[in-house]
Amino acid sequence: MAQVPMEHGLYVAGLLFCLGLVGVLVRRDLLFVLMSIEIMLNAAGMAFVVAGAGWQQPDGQIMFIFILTMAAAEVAVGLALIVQFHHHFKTLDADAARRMRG
Amino acid sequence: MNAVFYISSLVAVIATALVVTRVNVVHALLYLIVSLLAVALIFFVLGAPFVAALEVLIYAGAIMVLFVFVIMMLNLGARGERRQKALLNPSIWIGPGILAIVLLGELVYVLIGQELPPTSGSEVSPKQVSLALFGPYALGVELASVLLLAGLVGAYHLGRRVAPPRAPSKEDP
Amino acid sequence: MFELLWLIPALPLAGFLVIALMGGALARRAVAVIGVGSVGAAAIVSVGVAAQFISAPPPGDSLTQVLWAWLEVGLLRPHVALCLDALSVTMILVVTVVGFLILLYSAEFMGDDESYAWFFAYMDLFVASMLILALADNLFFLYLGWEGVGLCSYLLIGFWYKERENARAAMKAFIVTRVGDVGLAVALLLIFTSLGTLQIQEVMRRAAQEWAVGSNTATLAAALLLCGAVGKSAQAPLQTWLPDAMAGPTPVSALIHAATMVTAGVYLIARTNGLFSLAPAVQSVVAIIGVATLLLGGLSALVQRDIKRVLAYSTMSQIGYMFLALGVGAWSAAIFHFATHAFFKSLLFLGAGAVLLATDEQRDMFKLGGLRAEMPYTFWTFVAGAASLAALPLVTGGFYSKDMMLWNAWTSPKGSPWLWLGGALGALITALYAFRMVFLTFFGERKSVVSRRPGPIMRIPMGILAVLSIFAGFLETPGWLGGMDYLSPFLGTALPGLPHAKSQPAMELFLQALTSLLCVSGVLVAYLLFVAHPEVPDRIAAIKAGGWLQGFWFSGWGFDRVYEFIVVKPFVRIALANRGDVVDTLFTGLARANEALHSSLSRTQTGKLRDYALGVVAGAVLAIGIMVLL
Amino acid sequence: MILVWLIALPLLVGILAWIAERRGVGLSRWVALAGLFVEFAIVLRLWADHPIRMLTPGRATWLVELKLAWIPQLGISFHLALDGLSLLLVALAVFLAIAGVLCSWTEIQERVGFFHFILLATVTGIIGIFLAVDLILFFVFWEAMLVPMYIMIATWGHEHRRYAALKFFLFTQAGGLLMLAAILGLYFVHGRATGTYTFDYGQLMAASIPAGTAMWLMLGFFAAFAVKLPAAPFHTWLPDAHTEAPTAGSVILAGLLLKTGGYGLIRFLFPLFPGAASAFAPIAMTLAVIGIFYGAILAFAQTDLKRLVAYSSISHMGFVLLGVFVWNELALQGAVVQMLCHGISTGALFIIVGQLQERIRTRQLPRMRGFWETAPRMGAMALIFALASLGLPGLGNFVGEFLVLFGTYTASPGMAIAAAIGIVLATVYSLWMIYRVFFGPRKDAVKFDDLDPRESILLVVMGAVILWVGLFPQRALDTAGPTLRALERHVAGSTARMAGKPDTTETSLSRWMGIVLPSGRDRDR
Repeated sequence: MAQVPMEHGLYVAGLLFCLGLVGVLVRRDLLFVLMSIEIMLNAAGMAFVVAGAGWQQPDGQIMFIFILTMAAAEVAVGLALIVQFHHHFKTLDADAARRMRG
Repeated sequence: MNAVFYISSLVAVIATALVVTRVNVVHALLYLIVSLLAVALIFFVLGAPFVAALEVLIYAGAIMVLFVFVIMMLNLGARGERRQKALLNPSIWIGPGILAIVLLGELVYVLIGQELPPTSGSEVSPKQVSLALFGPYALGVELASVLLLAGLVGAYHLGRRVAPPRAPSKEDP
Repeated sequence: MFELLWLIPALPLAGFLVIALMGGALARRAVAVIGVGSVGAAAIVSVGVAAQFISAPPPGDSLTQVLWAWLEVGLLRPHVALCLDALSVTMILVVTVVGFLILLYSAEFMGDDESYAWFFAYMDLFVASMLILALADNLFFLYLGWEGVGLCSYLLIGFWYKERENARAAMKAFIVTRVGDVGLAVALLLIFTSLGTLQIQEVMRRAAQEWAVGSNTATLAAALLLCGAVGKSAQAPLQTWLPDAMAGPTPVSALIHAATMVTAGVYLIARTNGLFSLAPAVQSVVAIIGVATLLLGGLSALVQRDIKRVLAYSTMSQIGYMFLALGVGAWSAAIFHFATHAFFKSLLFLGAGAVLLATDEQRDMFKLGGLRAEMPYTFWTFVAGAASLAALPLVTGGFYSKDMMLWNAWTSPKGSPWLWLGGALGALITALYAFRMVFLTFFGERKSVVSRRPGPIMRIPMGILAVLSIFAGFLETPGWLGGMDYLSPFLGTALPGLPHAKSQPAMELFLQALTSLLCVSGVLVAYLLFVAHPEVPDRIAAIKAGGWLQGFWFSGWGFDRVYEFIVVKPFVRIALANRGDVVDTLFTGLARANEALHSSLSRTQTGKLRDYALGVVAGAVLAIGIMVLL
Repeated sequence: MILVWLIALPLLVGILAWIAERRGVGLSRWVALAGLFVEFAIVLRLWADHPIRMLTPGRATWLVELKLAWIPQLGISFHLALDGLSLLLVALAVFLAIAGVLCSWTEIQERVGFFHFILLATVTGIIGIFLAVDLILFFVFWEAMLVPMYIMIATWGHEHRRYAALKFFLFTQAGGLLMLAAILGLYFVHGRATGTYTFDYGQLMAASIPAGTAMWLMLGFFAAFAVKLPAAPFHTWLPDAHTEAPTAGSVILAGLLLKTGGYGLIRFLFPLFPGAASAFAPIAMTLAVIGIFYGAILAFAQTDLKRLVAYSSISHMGFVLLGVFVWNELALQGAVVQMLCHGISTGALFIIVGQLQERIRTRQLPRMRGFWETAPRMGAMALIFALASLGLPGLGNFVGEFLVLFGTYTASPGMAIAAAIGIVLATVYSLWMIYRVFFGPRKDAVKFDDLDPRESILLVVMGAVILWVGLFPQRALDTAGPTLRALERHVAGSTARMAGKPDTTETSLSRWMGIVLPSGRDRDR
């Protein structure tokens, strides 16, 4: 089994989180946004797991499981919304739904 | 084994970066699966085989399949590609990029000052996890089940086709 | 008889109310009867009251009749009360008698006017106000009459309101006199605050006790009263409204702007003589203003073409004489001249009115001429008035009053030969312009058609006034000429006399001869210039300096232009520049700034998901940053 | 209970008039008119009783008083009281309300019933202000009056009514909120010091407040009253509101709303904060004189007749502000008389402008000329009220202005002289108005009827009242006198008490300006 500094694992998790964040902020396509959110959730879970591995505790993995559960529910609802959105607007561009003109 | 960790990390980061920048949604999805598998490998290397398995089964398996279904259902292909490309205009990356870098910087700054133990490499077994899960965390499990139920109901409700499909009226563009 | 005192102002007031409220329903004849009759009744009561006052003077030679308490707040308790003393008796006699004669004249003169009823209403109101002014027992009530006559003057100058110029002249008259009135108002404030009363005799008494001669307060009070008097009596520098006031109907000019209202300033100063005696500096200013105005007015009168403007400038100049007399402390002389002036000046105006009526409002004297044969009655009465104005020696009232003033200017302790010289010079000018007016109007060739001649109702007042102009002078004659003095001792009960200078009959006679000579030579020069050699004036005007002087005098010494330039224009410019109210921009600016803020904030509400997410992330980064770094 | 009836009757009549509209608009007008006459009769009855009640020994200055518990936990009570001062103003309110109903007889044709309801609701609020002596109750009426006024301007106004109504509302609301803050501040300061938490005027009057706090609280009250009055820099809502409001609205605004400001100054500001108000007096007096001049100059420059009259109000109310801050008997009496007469004379001028507008459909001066020939009765009435506004003796405004001047002169001759000069400017704009509208050759195209009997009677009665106050002001002076004297004594007493030494009310500022302030010293000699 690998013996790496805990920081390194956390760095990777942070990097992934930030990539996901950039994706959320940059993409207009709702599918990409949803995927990016998945990346961020996954990165958060990863941080828990890394920490759990570091402290030799099961709680990190348990937290990951909860996050996983939540991600599953969220994806289900989110995808259903995307389907409806596409149905309504004939596009997945999030900006198509804006009504405010700033 | 340390090399496996670092290589997997690199793969995960590159694949994720590619997910965010792809134009074609199917390509992006495939890179996402790669990324998730790489993360699963990291979990395994860090001594968490149970969640590694879950990552593969649920994330890379079930959730990604949902995405694929939706892509198929909506028949998204090359049609949106050109427009998507136009959207990936470099200037819109600046703000989010800066914010992400700042956030990362803050994370690094926090971690640098910490005295953290290295990962031991010994396994936290599925048994330990299960004992904790159904012991002190039982209430969380129940709540998660409720959440899943809510997700189920919600997804079912939202996924129903509204019949007849409303023509977009003039008020809502 | 004294208990009927209140009737004197009340009768014309009643006349005003009846005509104003029922004017539309009354026949012209009824209006005339009420309008003239009410003043006539007031005149009869006045004569009765005066007769009793002379025959059986009330104790202390004055009498107060309180009608009601006007207001009582703290120490301020002015009553609506009438006070009768020798001065006010003289005043009400002149006002009611002259007023009655002029109103009688107007009954015919205004005969064709469509607003006949309004005219009599205003005139009655004027007479009532003037009588209140004359009889008021306290300064507060006097101020009511003071403003009341100003109002009537305004209404009557603007009587023919359809001409913009008339309405403008009315406005100008009211505003300019109001400028002076501020002085009077502040004088009231000052007097009340420092003496605690406004009752005139009480004011005199307390002032004499509390204020030292020449003290600042006394000087200030007198100066402020002078301000009011200057405005009302059209003295320099507030004289500019009077020539324009000739826009009103001629009887109005005769009554208000010659006989009575404009002399209110003289009356006010005489009334408050106690205060002026305490302020010798101000009193000499009065004399100087008098001399300045009499010369200014006289010279301006010399070059006018409009017959009524000549008379207006002449009025100004004659009141200048009265101011001169007041300034040297010759109170009785001033009142004497006030009376004779009221007679001959209103007579001149009535004569001018008859001329204007005959020639269809031809006011330019150079377009009149030769009316002597056409209108002999008017001519003779006019000449009587002009002679009195010019103070032709021995036979005119004007001579005696003017002589008395000039003699006092010479002998009074406050007088000086310079003041006398100004007055004497004025006498020459007066004779010159008076007869210039006579010669231009009634001599020479006839240039206009005479359409109508005055009827009996106009003639009677003119005749009576002509007689009064000539004979009023015999109330008071110099020592060597009978030495009649009816007026001075009478007025002496109300006005302090001059300290008796030692009699200098020779000097007096010499000066009288000198002024008489000046007057007569003035008449002769006028004859030479305007009858014998009418081309000479034109030749003088053709010289550059002569022409300039003519223009300068014609415009009344350019006062109008100066005021236009330093007061009216800047005021109008400031007012117009600020029409939109700059203060408002402060508040609308506040509103604008709010709107700008609001719109810039609302611009952030783009409706784009990414932007909101960006906002959330930025906030989170900031929050974490703060927690991490601090 | 008579006081409750005084307040409730207009409101009830308003509701009745609203209902009566179903039976015809004429009935609605008559109901409102009849109700107001009943109210006026009650007020006159009270006034007739006034001297008798006044003479009863051992009474406070209140003639009638009513105190009911409202929210006793917070020290709020339903406390109404009537004295001579409020009696005069209530009488003015009812009188002008009658004028308001009469002048809208033909002008208002839309939603007539609702109009009368709104009009009477405003009057209800105003009467409430004059009667309330609990600060919270006062504030409630203060705000309650705004809403119907806002609706009136916004519904029946002229071209820019929305803008004007909003501006009016924002200004008065801002002032009102500052006042509420000050009321609460006073409540707590007084409560902490004495242990009794109360909003009752009588008890708060006795409060002794630290000077710094008192100044801030006083400024809160001043903000509300200065906006209402309006004092010079806070006046800009007024021309818009007056110009855009329907005639009755302008009459109520000019005649009554402005008076609530003056009333508040006399009743609340000075008695509650004697020291602070005296210290502030030099500034307030300066503002007053600036207002007198500023309003007059702007009035002269206007081309909209109604705006001209509106700006003249600012000038006239400057005298009220001046009179109140001089705070001696002469000036206070003058301020009260000025409020009464300004209410009537300016109200009448607004009515005349309204009648003109009804006839020729414009308020622009350049489009008017020579109307005297067309409508001499209207011209004569306009002239009378213009003369009243320029302060002609014999008319009521003169009494008010001169009493203020007499009072001011004892305190500060400079201010009095400046204000007296302001009267010349009043002459300028008043005569200018008459000149532009009524004099000159007639415009041939414009022909209209002279005043009809309803309009004539209304204006003649208003003119007669002005004349009556001008010649026999003693009745009014006696009515307000006891109250004003009592207030003056109270202020003088507490200033002396708080100061300890007689002259601390003279701040450095007042010394610098050379103004001698009213303090405990007795002016009488």
